[in-house]
Amino acid sequence: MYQFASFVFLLGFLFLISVITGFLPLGEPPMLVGQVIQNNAASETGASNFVTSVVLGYRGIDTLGELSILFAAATAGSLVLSGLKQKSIESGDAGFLVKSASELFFPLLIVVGLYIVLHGHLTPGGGFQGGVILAAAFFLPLLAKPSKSINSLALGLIEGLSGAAFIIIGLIALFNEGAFLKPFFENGELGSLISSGTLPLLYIAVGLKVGAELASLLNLLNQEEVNDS
Amino acid sequence: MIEAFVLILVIIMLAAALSALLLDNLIAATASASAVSIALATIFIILRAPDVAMTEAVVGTGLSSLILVLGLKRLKLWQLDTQSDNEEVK
Amino acid sequence: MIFPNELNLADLVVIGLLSAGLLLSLLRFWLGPSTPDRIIAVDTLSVLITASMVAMSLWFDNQIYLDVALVYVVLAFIGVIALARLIERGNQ
Amino acid sequence: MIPDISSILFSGAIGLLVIGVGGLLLSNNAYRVLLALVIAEAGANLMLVIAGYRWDAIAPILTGDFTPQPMVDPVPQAMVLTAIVIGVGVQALALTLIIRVKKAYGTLNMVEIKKRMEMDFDRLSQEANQPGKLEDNS
Repeated sequence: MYQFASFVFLLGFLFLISVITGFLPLGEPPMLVGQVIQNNAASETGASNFVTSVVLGYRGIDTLGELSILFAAATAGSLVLSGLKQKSIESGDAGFLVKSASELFFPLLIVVGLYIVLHGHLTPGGGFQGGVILAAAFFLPLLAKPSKSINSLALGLIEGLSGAAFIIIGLIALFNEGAFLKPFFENGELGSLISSGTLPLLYIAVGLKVGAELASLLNLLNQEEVNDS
Repeated sequence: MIEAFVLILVIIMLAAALSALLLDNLIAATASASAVSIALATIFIILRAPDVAMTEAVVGTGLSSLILVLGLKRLKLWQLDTQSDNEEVK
Repeated sequence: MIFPNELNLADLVVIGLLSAGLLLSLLRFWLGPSTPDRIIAVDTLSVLITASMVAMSLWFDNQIYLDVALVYVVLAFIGVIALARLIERGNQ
Repeated sequence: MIPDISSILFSGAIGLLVIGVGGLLLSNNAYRVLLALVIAEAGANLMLVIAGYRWDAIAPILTGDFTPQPMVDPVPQAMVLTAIVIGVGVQALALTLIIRVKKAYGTLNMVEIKKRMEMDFDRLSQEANQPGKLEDNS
């Protein structure tokens, strides 16, 4: 009975979405806000990547909320798992190939992650993507040797400092310019690395925070509980 | 010809999404969930959204499969031949 | 149009070969009797998708899509390594 | 023979959404419910990005000589970027909850988990209703 009701619901859902999308034309969005952003973003924020100027400039406080949601998820995860007695996994190391590949890939991944973070206002990418790559870089040695673990105190320190830096930049903008998270340095030349005001600084803070958070989350999931029950 | 390429990508995406729900083995289901992200990232590139494509590639292929694999390891569900979906692996 | 430029014969050959490779690896993914077969099929799929991203960077006449391909191929490696480690542990 | 591009893209998004919601409703394993959630999320993201697409437009990144050209809408792309990152946080949190449930009840079957959870709730409410119990706890 439950399965029959679910199928009926699914058919209705399919019909509803099909009807809704039937009225949507592809390729002709109304672009009420987007047109204004396209006309003004290059002169207002100085970033050539308009998604970056939307994420950090026009909707900066949303990014702050997103960071708090990610922080809340990581904290709740460690809270849920904190009741279990944890220990590191005592399985064997990986083979020769994976160990050498992880040692070879570690500096490469760091360089790629920093490149993605630093060029967030020029090319696709930015703090979130680069942060994920940094977290993966620090987790790759653990994949090869599961008995090791990352120093969680340093990760917490990095995360707290970078989160505080994001808010402090926003507060400086609030007191100097009159709006929270408003970009306040000079825009510079469009398309050069040192340009677009405080957006690269904000993206560096976001990248460090996301990277430390996700690395600590992966480190938490990598341990396993003691079988004492 | 060009629509055919997009059609193949959509077919791969839907097939991987179906097999993520239908395959018995949970490791293969995780692999097919990352195949959904693979095809989706290319569709995002065709739709001129390189930022979203990069995020989907990074998160869906790398981080999400890392998280799910670590979860499978902790759930002790990593045996290769589980007969049925709901069977307990001791 | 979805693709801006007019495609010549070489581009059509590239599209045909990529489509054939994608369909064949999808076939291996469906048929693959064991889990390692399926994981290898996903890995092949990711390599082909990287090639098609580079081809799209050519078709769209824009070099920013190469960044996406670079990041993508690095992270796909890590995902496949993680899945392979899981299977290796299962066989012990 | 080949349908036009808009119906292909919309059917992909609709297919992902329906497959994901169907998996949420019909699957019996808690881990598979998580996978279905990931797929449904991907469908919603694809729908948003399709809504911002524009014919004959470039990606919203200025390159080359920085001349203004028609671009696709950057606002839905920024929203999808936020949604993907939040989705992975939700996914990690759900996975920790699944690990905790597996530790407590020893199974991942949703029907079994619901049955045992209701038994636990009944036991707790009976204990709370018995007179004299509350003074013992305090």
